[in-house]
Amino acid sequence: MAEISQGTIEQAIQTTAETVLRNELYFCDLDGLAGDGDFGNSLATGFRAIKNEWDGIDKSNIGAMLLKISMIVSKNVGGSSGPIWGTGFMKAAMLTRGKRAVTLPELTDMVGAAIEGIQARGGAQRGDKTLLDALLPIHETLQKHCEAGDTDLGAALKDCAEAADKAVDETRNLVAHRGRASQVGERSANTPDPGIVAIATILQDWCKHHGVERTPTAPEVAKATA
Amino acid sequence: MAEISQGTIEQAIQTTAETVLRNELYFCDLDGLAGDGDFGNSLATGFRAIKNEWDGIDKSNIGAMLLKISMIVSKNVGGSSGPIWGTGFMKAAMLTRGKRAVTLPELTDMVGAAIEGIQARGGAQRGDKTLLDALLPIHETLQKHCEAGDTDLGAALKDCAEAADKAVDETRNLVAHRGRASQVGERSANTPDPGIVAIATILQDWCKHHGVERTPTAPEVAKATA
Amino acid sequence: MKKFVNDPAQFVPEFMQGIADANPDLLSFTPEFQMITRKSGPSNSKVSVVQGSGSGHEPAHVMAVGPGLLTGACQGAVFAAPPVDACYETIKACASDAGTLVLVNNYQGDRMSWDMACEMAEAEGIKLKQFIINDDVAVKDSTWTVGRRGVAGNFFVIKCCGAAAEAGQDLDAVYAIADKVNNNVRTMGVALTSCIPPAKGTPIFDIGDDEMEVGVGIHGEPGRRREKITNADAIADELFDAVAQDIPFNSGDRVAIMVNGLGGTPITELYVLYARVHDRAEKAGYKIVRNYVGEYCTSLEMAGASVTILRLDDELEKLLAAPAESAARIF
Amino acid sequence: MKKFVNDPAQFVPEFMQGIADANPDLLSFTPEFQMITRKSGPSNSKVSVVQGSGSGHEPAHVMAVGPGLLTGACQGAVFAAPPVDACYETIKACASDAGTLVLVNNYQGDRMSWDMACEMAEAEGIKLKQFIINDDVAVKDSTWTVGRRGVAGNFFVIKCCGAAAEAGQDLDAVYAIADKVNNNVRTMGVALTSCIPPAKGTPIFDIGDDEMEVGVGIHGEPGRRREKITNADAIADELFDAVAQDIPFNSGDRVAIMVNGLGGTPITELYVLYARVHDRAEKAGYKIVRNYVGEYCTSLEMAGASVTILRLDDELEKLLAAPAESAARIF
Ligand SMILES: Nc1ncnc2c1ncn2[C@@H]1O[C@H](COP(=O)(O)OP(=O)(O)O)[C@@H](O)[C@H]1O
Ligand SMILES: Nc1ncnc2c1ncn2[C@@H]1O[C@H](COP(=O)(O)OP(=O)(O)O)[C@@H](O)[C@H]1O
Ligand SMILES: [Mg+2]
Ligand SMILES: [Mg+2]
Ligand SMILES: [Mg+2]
Ligand SMILES: [Mg+2]
Repeated sequence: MAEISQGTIEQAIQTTAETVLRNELYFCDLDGLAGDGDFGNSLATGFRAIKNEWDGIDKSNIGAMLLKISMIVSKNVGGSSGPIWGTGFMKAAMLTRGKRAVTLPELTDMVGAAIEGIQARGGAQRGDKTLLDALLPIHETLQKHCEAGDTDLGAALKDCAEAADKAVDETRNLVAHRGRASQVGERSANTPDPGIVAIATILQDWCKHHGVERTPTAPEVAKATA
Repeated sequence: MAEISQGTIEQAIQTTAETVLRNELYFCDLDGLAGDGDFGNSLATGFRAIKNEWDGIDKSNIGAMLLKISMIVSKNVGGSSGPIWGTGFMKAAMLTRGKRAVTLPELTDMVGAAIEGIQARGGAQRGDKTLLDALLPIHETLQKHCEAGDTDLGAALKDCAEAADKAVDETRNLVAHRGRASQVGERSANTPDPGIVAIATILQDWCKHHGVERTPTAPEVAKATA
Repeated sequence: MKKFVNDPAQFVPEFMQGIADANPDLLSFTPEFQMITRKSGPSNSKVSVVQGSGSGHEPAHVMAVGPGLLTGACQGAVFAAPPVDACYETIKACASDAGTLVLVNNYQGDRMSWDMACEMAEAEGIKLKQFIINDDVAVKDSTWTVGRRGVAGNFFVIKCCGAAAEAGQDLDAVYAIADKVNNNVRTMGVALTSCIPPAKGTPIFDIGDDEMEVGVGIHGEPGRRREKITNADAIADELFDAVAQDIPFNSGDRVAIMVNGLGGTPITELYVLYARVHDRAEKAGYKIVRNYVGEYCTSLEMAGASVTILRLDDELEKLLAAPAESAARIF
Repeated sequence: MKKFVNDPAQFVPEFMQGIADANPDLLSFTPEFQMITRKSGPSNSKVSVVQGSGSGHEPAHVMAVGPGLLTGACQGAVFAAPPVDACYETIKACASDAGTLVLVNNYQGDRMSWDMACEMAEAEGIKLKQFIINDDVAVKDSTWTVGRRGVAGNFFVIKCCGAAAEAGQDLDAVYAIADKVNNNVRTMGVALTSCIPPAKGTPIFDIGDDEMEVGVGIHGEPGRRREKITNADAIADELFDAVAQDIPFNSGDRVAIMVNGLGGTPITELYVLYARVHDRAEKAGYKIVRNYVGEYCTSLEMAGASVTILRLDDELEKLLAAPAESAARIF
């Protein structure tokens, strides 16, 4: 598979909506451990709106579609998740204006642009215990696949899911340095970051949808995909 | 002893101050059971002031002295106790203007006038579970002694203490109908009224001071005089 | 005890000192009688309006002293009527040739203290009238209290009488206004938690985590019944119905509505209740002319609220709208 | 949960509806964006001042909309920044030819939402400037937050900017005033209890019966330390010292002092604190020109308080004294 079609991306977004809505309460619980318990609601509010408005979304090309999704997020999602996810979709949209399909290197650039946008927006660095700690290794994994000339989306997805899953456990004992969880100081240590768990769960569900066999390693991801 | 001298009354007041100050916390505790827990403080505030101002109080006659005491109470005692005790002293003062001694019938009238004043002030009746339920039997006891032509103050005191002591137990299970304790409704049942306990304790201490032997029957009075 | 206090015995004089410190141009504080009066003093051409009661209900009563409101007020210990002398001195400090209206909330201790103080003052030739406020509909024809309690409706009596006095009306007229307000105002409250008087250090009543006391008094007195907490709309409905049916209020009535916090309930929750009461009042055909959402008569840090409705006529409407000044500053 | 709520998810729109119902002549409510704007709308000859943040801090922020204060504000869910679009729509609804000053309290979510909204609005040609408020001295040079938090000092920024805008000053001038206030205002708070966000239903932090959190944030963020509750004077001293030493304030300074309640503390306790702070300020040689005792920036029903000091010059003094109107009504 040399190209990733718009249809594949549309399916990925619909799968994501299912992941997020299924885990609305669980993601709230995770955010409640060290944050303010609204992450699941916030994200679900956004993806519920995406689902409801799905048929009316402009799907003339990937960029137009992602821009509209970014706008729905901006309209409906409060807290930090609104600007973060909204910015991510917006940056990916800007690289895909007019496109009906993307290559793996182009997808890699979309993730890279989203990361840059999120970093510019919220100032978080690697190790601050935010969803960037999942997105950065995902981006590196994609880059490796591109360098190796690997064009199999399934294989790339599997490695990305692996990387995100690992990030859950690797950051578990860190103290959050950004966002609401940072405001409880030391109390955020020993709790998984809900944003990282969400990214890892979404990727695991993408794998499943693509028929890629894989068993989650972090208990939270296992629970969220069960 | 045909007459009760001003000196005897002065001593009775000083004894009362000791009774009240010694029981400041205990009377608060009793008021706390169904009232607002301020009775001991309120009364002690008044008698502390009486004690402090004692030397300067006009003692040219019983009436002048009691009037001044009534004024000290009015100045210092809040809640219901201020008007009640202030009125009692004031009414007794009005019957003793210019007098240096009183007879037992005159003392009986002083108590009667105080009762009338308190009833007019607060509208309480017998059985409303207020200190009137101690004062009314005391007044009747005094009347009996007068009718019998009995002039022994000690014997009268003993019977009055007996009557007040009995009132504690006889009213214990009533629901208060006046004052703050009435505002907790049924909750005031099964708690002794602190005003009645105070009157009974004061009389028991007067007995002791007069060398009249007697053992209190109500446990609260026993505790307060121990 | 989760409170900002030093010596609990000094709680009342200390907070009154704070009020005085914060309002040096408006108020005078006489610690001896726990009395606060207008800096400008009484005016012999205007009726004075005074009040005083136990502490713990702030901004009632000493924070309601100021032009267009009370001329002076005194406070007793928390939930205890002021000593007779404090009442007497307050009457004296506010005495005016035009006379003084003494507004008393209907509680045993308050009535007795003010009765005595008024007798003393009248004996000295001070011209006054006493008026008893009793707007609480919670406990009807009670056999165990002195009658209906005076609660948040007190604010409207103060405001209207203060404005009438300021406008130069005579003592009989100001008294008549108190009577009109009291006859047309009704209140009922609900408590979700008890409060803790500083000197006591423990709650004045026990209440389950899922319970509320419907019809509670502002000293924690029991009301109509204890029951499971329901939702805000159901609670607002119960308070509204109890108040509305009491006089009763009728379609077409012009009204002022107050949702009063008891001390520990945040303003947002009061607005949730207000939204419902407003709705109910409109559906009932009342014309809402003014509204008051906030704290007017509290019970220390008790979580809870009360709903008050006042029926207005042109006169009361004008009196409510008249300017006034008090210790509370918003900006 | 001892609260007046219906569906917790509807708590914010419901209380905003209550605010709107209670102020029909003053405010307009746009439920879609949880936005409240002045009924009179923006004026093209005057700078607009807007704000918006999580709910639960009322009267901040939507209750600070009105002449002489904010032109408009939007609110997110309890303790959550508003969605980007709500911020954007608020800017649009308040846009003025004279420009708009966007006042943002320094929190991650708020900053990101307003940053995006401002970029979007500027891209459409709306003239604006953004200003970040950060008056909380509790956590110094923190490595784990975006910097100092914006808390009760926010009130003074709103009041001064609102008055300057009303007076017709231009955008740069109003921005300069925000900067001046923020540079001269400092706050620190203390919590005695946690609050319970309605949607969560449980306290946001645990705290012992005899403990307090010194330097707490208005979302319950930890402060300098957890310790045993001391008496009111000792607590007032600690807050006063932390604030006074920060800038530092100096003898001879003219100041405004605020003792702000966090939601569950009765006004009397705030006055006990104020009496001490007033005393300390006078002893330190400050000239207290204005004071504010009450609730200005809360944390739902949290028991606690904060002390704010603002250094004044002639300009700020005049701006604070300027008339204004808000949803809060006393009488
Ligand atoms: N500055 C940031 N950059 C990137 N991600 C962040 C940042 N701050 C928070 N996050 C992510 O957002 C998640 C929390 O989102 P949410 O609960 O909506 O925000 P809030 O903290 O405002 O309640 C965290 O788990 C974290 O992964
Ligand atoms: N109307 C009344 N007449 C006579 N005595 C009363 C009356 N009301 C209360 N008391 C007495 O006063 C006592 C309580 O006094 P205190 O605690 O000072 O009053 P409060 O109820 O105002 O707190 C009661 O125990 C009762 O004996
Ligand atoms: Mg969160
Ligand atoms: Mg008592
Ligand atoms: Mg009392
Ligand atoms: Mg949040």
